[in-house]
Amino acid sequence: MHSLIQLSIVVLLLPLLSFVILIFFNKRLPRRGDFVGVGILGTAFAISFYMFWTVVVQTYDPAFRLAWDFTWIDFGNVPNVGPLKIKMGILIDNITVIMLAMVTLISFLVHLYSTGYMAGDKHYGRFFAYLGIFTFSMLGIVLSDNLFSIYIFWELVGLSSYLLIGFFFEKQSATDAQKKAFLTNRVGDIGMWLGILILYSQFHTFSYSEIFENLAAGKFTMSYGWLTAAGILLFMGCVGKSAQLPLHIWLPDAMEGPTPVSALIHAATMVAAGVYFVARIFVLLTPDALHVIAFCGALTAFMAATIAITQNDIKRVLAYSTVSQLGYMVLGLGVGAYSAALFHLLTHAFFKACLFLGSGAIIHAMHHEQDMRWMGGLRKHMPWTFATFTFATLALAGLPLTSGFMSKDAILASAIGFAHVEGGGIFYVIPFLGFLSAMMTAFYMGRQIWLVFFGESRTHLKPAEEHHGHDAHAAHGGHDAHGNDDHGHGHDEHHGVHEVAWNMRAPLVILASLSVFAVFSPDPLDGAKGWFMHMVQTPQTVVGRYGAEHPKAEAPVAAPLMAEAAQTGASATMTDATAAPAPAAAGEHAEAAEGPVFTDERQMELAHGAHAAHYTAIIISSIMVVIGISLALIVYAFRFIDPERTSVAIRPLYLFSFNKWYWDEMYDATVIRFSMMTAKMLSWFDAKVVDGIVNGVAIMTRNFAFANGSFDKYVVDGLVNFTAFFVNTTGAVLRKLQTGKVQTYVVLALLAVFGYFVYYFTRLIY
Amino acid sequence: MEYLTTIGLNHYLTISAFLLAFGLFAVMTRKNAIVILMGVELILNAANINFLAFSKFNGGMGGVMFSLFVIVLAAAEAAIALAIVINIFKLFRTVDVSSIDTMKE
Amino acid sequence: MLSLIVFLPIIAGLIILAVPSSQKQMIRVVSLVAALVQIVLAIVIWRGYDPSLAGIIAAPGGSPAGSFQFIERVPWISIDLGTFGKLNIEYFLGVDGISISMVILTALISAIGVLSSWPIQKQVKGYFILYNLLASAMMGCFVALDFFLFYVFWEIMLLPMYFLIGMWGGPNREYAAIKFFLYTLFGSVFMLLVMIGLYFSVIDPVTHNHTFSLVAMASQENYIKDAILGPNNVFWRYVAFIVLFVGFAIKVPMFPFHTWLPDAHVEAPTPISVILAGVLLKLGTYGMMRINFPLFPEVFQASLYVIGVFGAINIIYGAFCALAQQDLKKMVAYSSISHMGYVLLGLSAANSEGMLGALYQMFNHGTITAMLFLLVGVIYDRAHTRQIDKFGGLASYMPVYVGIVTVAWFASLGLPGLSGFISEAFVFVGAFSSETTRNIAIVSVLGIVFGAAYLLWSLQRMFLGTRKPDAAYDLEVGSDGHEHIHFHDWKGKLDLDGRELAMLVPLAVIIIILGIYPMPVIGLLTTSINKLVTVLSPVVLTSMN
Amino acid sequence: MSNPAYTVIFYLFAAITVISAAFVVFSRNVIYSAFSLLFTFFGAAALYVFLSADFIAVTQVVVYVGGILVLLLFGVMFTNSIMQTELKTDVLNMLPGTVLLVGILGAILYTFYSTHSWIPSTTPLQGSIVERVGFETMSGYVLPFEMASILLLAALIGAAFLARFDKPGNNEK
Repeated sequence: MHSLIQLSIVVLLLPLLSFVILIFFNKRLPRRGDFVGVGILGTAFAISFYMFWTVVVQTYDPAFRLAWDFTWIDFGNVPNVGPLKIKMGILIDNITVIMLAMVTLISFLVHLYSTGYMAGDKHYGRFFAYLGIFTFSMLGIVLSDNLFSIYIFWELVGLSSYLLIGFFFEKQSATDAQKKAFLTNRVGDIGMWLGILILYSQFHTFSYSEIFENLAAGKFTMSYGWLTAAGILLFMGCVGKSAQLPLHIWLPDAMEGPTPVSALIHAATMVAAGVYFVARIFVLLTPDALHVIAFCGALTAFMAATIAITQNDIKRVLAYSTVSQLGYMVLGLGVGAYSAALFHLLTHAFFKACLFLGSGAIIHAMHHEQDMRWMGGLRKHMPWTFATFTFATLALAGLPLTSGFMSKDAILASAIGFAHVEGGGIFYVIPFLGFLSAMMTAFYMGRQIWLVFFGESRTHLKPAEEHHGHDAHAAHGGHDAHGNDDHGHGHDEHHGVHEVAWNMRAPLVILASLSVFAVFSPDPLDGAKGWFMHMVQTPQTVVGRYGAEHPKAEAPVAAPLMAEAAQTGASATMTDATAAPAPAAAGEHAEAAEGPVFTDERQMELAHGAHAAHYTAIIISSIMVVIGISLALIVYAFRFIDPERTSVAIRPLYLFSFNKWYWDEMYDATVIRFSMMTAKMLSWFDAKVVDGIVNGVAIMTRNFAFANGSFDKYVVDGLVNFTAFFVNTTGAVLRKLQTGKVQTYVVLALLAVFGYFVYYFTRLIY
Repeated sequence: MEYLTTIGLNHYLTISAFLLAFGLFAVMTRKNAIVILMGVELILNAANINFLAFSKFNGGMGGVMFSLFVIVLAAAEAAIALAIVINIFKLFRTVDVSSIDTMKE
Repeated sequence: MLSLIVFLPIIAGLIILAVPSSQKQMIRVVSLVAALVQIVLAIVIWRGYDPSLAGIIAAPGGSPAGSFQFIERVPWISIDLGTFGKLNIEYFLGVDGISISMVILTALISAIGVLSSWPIQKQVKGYFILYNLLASAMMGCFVALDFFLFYVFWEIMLLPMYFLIGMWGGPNREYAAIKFFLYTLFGSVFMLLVMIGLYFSVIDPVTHNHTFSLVAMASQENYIKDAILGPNNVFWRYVAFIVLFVGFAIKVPMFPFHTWLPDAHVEAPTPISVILAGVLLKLGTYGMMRINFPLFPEVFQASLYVIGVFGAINIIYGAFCALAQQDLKKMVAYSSISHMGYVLLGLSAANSEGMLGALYQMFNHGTITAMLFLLVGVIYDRAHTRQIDKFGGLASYMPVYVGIVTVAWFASLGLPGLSGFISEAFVFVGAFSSETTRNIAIVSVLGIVFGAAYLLWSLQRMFLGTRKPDAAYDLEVGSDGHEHIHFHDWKGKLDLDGRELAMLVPLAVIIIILGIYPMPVIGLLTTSINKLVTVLSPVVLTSMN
Repeated sequence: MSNPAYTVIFYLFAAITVISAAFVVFSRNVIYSAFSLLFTFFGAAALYVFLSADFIAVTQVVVYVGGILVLLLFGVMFTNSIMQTELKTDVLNMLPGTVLLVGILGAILYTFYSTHSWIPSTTPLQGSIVERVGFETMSGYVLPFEMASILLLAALIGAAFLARFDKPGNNEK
C-alpha cells in the first residue's frame, strides 16, 4: 500500500472518529468537545495538505494516479458470470488530492468559525459531530474508486445534510426543509442508481476503471440509447445533489440550517460533489448526454440568477447564486470543458464559502436579522467582513484579478467553442444564457453589497410586528443564547453591531485570500497557464466508438472543421466573430497541443474551440460584468431608477422571479398532491376494496352458511316437521334410555352385542 | 364320554364363558360399586383363562405374557377404581351407583 | 445440535408448565435463559458452519442428504399403506446457506421477543408457554428438510400465534386473530395437497421408496415421469406451483393477500408483532426458496415476470399505503409489506445478485422491522396511543429514544452504511441485470423515494418540531427549570430504560455492522445461492430433459 | 390327558370356580361376595396350573388373592359401616340382566361348541414356563414390561392421590 493511500485512509477516518467521539461523549467533554472537532479536522487538513504538496507541487504530473482496493463482498463463483467480487477502494489522482485539500480546509475553517457562531447553542457538541460525519462522507465521495461506494457516500452526505439542515429541529420550517432536501436528493439518487445499474448489468463491476476499460473495449452490448441514458441517469444524481433544474428547489430552503453549514455543505463542498461526480464519469458520457447536461446547466444558471435578483434574504440570494454557479459548472462539463468546470468548482468553493461565512458574520452581528432590506451601512461597523465579503463578491461576479474570473471565463470560452463545434443554432443558447447570467450575477451581487454595507442603517424601518414575530421565532429556535448582554435590545441603533471575534474573522480572511488569481495562475487573464489546468486535464472519452452510430461524431479531421467552425462563427450574429479569426485559432493550435492529445475528434474540436474563443469570452464577460455592476450602482447607489417603482411596473415578471418561478407551487400542485392523493386512494382501496373483498368473502361464506341454515330450517325442516310427531314420540321413548346410569348403558351395549349374535346365528342358519 | 373325560380347549372356554357371563351380570345389575368391581375382576379372569388356554394349545408364549400383563393392569385398575369409589363415597356418601346419575344432565 | 436448538424452547415451556403461575419472574427468566442458550447454540452453529458447502440439492449418486450440514436424519413415521406402498416420513433436519441466516435471525428475534414480553402481566404462564411453542415451531420450519416435518412445524406455528394475538392483543384482537388464522390455514391446506402429490411423484434414489425429503424432491431426476406432479404432467405442475406459491405468498404477505398483516400487527402485542414481522414473514419467502422454486424450476422460470410484478406492486403499493396511515404501527406494517416486496423482486431476478439480495433482505428486514416494532411498542407503552398526530417534538425530551429511532428509520429507508441498503441495492442490481425483470426494477426504484417519504414524514411529525396542543403527553417545567414531558399514567423512566436498551442496542449494532461489512452473513450464503441459481437456471433444465 | 385323576381334579376346580363365581354375583351380601371371589381366584389359579402356566397361577394367587382381594375388602370396609346391616346390595336391571346373562352365555357356548375346527398345535406348552416367562420378559416384551412398571407407579401415585384424606377446609383448591 502506497503511503499516500495510507494517509488518505487516515484522513478519511479522522472525521468519522470525531463524529463517534462527539455524538456519544459531547456532554462529558469540556466545552462540549468542540476542540475535538477542530483539532481532528486540523490534523486532517494538515495531512491532506501534505498529500497536496507531495502530489501537486512535488510530483507535478498530470497523469498521476494511485489506486488501491479490497474485496468487500465476495459473491463466489456466480453462474453465467464467473467469480464475482464487489470491491471497495481508493483512487487518488490530482483532482482527488485537490478536492481533499479543499474539503478539509473549508471544513476546518467552518469548524473554527462555528466555535464562535454556534457558541451557546443547546446542541453545540452535536453540531460538531454532524459536521464530522459530513466531512467523512464528503471525503468518501472524493476518494471513492467505484460507483457503489460513491453512491453510499452520496447518500451519507445526504443524511448529514438532512441532519444539519434540521439542526434547529424545533422549527417547523427547518424540519420541512430537511425533509424536502432529503427527498429531492433521493429523486436524483434513484436516477443515479439506475444509471449505475445499467453499467453494472453490463460489466458486473462497479469500479470506474473497469467500467471504462470495458466500455473502451466495446463490450457494451445494449443499444447506444441505453448508454446515453446511463450517462443522463448518472447525471441525475448530480441534478439532485448539485441542485440543478428541476431538482434545485431544496437548496434555497436548506438555508434553514445554521449558516456555517450553508457555507460548508450547501455552497462549497456537498453541492459541488455532483459536479465532481459528473467529472468522474465524464469519459462515459456520450455527446447526446453531454448536450442534455449542457442545457440543464445553462438553464439552471440563468433561472437561478433571475431569481436571485429579487430575493431579500441575504442567505437566499447567496443560495440562488450557488445554484447559478453550479449551473455554470455543469454547463462547463456539458460543453466538454472538464478542467474549467472543476477549476470553477474549486474557486467557487473558496469565495462562496467566504461569502456565506461573511453573511453568517453579518447575521450574527445583526442578531439573526437576515433580511437585507433592514440592513445597510455595515461597512463602518464590520470592516474585516466588509473587505473579505466584497472581494469574494468580485470573484463571484467574475472581475479580473480574481480566481472566479479565470474559471468562469474558461467555461464560457468553452461554451462558445462548443456552440461552434456543434454547428450553431440552438447551441448558441448555451453561451448566451451563460453571459446573461454573468451579467445578472454582477447585478445581484452589487445589489447585495450595496444594501448590506453601504447607505444608512435601515433597521428602524422594519415593521414592528414582523420584527417581534421574528424575534419570538428566534427565541423559540433556541439560538439566541449568545454571549452578548445587549442582545435583546438596541434594534434601532447599531450599537449592538460590531466586528466578529477572531475565530470567525480568520476563516474569512483565509478564504478571501484564496480567491486571488495568483493562487491559481500567474496570468490573471488565463487560468490555463496555471497549475490547476495543467494538473487536471480532460480525459479521453471511452464512448467514442459507440458514437460511431451517432451522426454528430461522423466528423472528418479536425483542422478543416475548425476553419469551417470559424467561418460559421464569422457569419453568426455573435459579437465574437471578429475577435476569433481563423488564423488566431490556428495560432492557438500549437498551444492546445501541449494539453492532452485526443484520439476522439469531437473532444479535439472542443478543446480547440475553447482555445479559440478564449479572448472573445474574456471580452464579452468583462463587458457583461461591468454592465451588471453599473446597473446595480445605478439602481441602488445612485438611485437613478427606483427599484420599488420598477418592480411595480414589471410586476408579473417581478413576481415570477420573486416566487422562484413558482417551482414549489408547481411541485406542490403536481407531484406532492398526486402522491398524497394516490396514497390516500390506495389506502382507501386497501381498506375498502382489497380488505373488503376478503371480508366480503368471509361474510359471503357466513351468509351462505346462514342461508344454508335457513334452507335447512324452513325447507328441509318443513319436511322433517312432517315426521316430527313420530320423531318426538320416538325421542320421548329413547329419552328414557338416557338415564345417566352407567349400568343402563352397559345393558344397552350388551343388548347390541346380543343382537349381533342373534343376527349372526340367523345368518348362519339361513 | 370320551369328550367329557379328555380335557380339551372347550372345557376351559366354557369355564371362561361362565365367568364372563357372571361378571357381565354383576356389572349390569349390581348397585354396589364394589360388587361391580368384583364383576370386572371376574371378566378379566375369564379373559385370562382364554388367553392361557389358547396359549397352551397353540404352543406360543404370547398368551402367557399377555395374561401376565392383564394381571398387572388389573392390579393397577383395581387400585385406581377403588380410589375412585372411595372418592365417590366421600362426595355422595354412598356407593350406590344408581343414585349417581349426574351424567344425565 | 439442530434438534436441541429446535426443541429448547419447548423444553423451557415444559419447565414453565411446572412452575406455579404466581412465579411470574421465574417464568420470564426461564424463557430468557432458554432464548439466550438458543442464541449461543445459533452462534455455535454459525461458527461451525462450512460456507463452502452448497446444500440445496443432493448431487446425483451422492449422499441422499446432499451437502447439508448438521444433519439429523431418523425414520419417524413408517406405515404400510397396502397398495399405496409405504408412508415414509423422516425426522430430517439440516442447514444450508438458505437456512443458516434464518436460524441465526430466529434465535436472535426470539430472545429479543422474550425481553420485550417482560411487561406482559396477563396470564404470564400461558403466554410464555405459547411463546416458547411458537419459537420452537419457527426454528423447526427453518431447519426441517422433510416436507411433512416442515408442514407439521408450519401448522404448529399457527396455533400459538392465534392465541397470542387473540388473547393478548388489542381491542379488536379476535377479528385480527381469526383473520390471520383463516388466511394462513387457507394457504396451508393447499400446501398439504401439493405435498401429497409430490410424495407420490418422487422416488428416493437410494431406498427407491416414495419420500417426503425436500432434498430428494429438489432433484428433478428423482421424479417419476408420469406421476401426478412428474415432469410430463405440465398442467398439474403449474397448478401445484401456483397453489404452493399462493400458500407462501399469504405469509409474505404478497398483494393481494396482505390484508391480514396490518390488522394482525395493530392488534398484536409488541413482542408478537416483532416475531411476526421479524421471523414469520420470512417463512413465506423462505418456503419459496426452499420448496416452491427448486421443486418446480421450469414453472419458476416461466413465472419470473409475474412474481416480479407482484414484488413491484408490493413495494410501491405498500409504500403508498404507509404514506397515508395515521397509526404508526399500521405504517410500519405497511412498510413491512413494501420491504418484503423487495424480497420478491430479488427472487424474480433469478440471478445470484438478486437472490442474495433477497435473502439478505430477509435477514435485514428481520432485524430492522423488529426494531421498528419495538420502538413503536416503547412509545405505545408510554402514551397508550399510536396516532402520529398525537406526538411531536419528542426529540427534545427523549434524546436517546429518538436517536435510536433515527437509526431504525434510516435503516428502514435504506440508508447506506446500514444493512438494509446493501440488500435493497443487490435486489435492484439483480433485478436490473435480468432481462426479464429490468422494466420492473426501473419502476420499483420509485419505492426508494416513497419509502423515504413516509418514514421521514412520520419522523418529522412525531419526533421533530414542538409538542402539539393535543399531544398525548403534558409539558411541565421541572425543578431544574428545564421543560419536561410527562405521560399521563407512565411510572417508568421517560427515556429508554435498561431493558429497552438491551433489546434495541444489539439490533442497532447488528444493523450498523452488517451495513458496513456484510460478509459475516453474506459469506454464509453465496455458495448456496449460486448453487440455487444454477439449479433454477433454464440451461440446467433443458440439459436435464 | 386321559388320566382319570387329572380329569376329576379338573372338574373339581372347574366347579369351584364357576360356583363360587356365581355366588359372588348372586349373593346379596358384599362380604360374602368378596370371600367367595377368593375361591374363584383360587380355582382359576388351579386351572392355570392345568394350562401349564404355573408362574401365572402363582402370580394370580399373589396379586389377586394377596392384593386385589384385600383391597376390595378394604373398600367394603371403608364404604360400608360394619355395624350397619346395610351390607346387602340392591339390584337393578334384573330382567334384562338375567336375559342377557342367559343369552350371552348361550350364544358364546353355542359359538364354541359349533366351532369344530380347533386345531391344537403339535407342540403344546409343557412343563414349567417360569424360565421362558423370564426370557420373554427381558427380550421381546421388555418395552411393555417397562411401560407396565411406569403404569403401576402412576397408578400407585394416582390412587394415593385420589384416596387421600382431605381436610374439610381444603376443598376449594
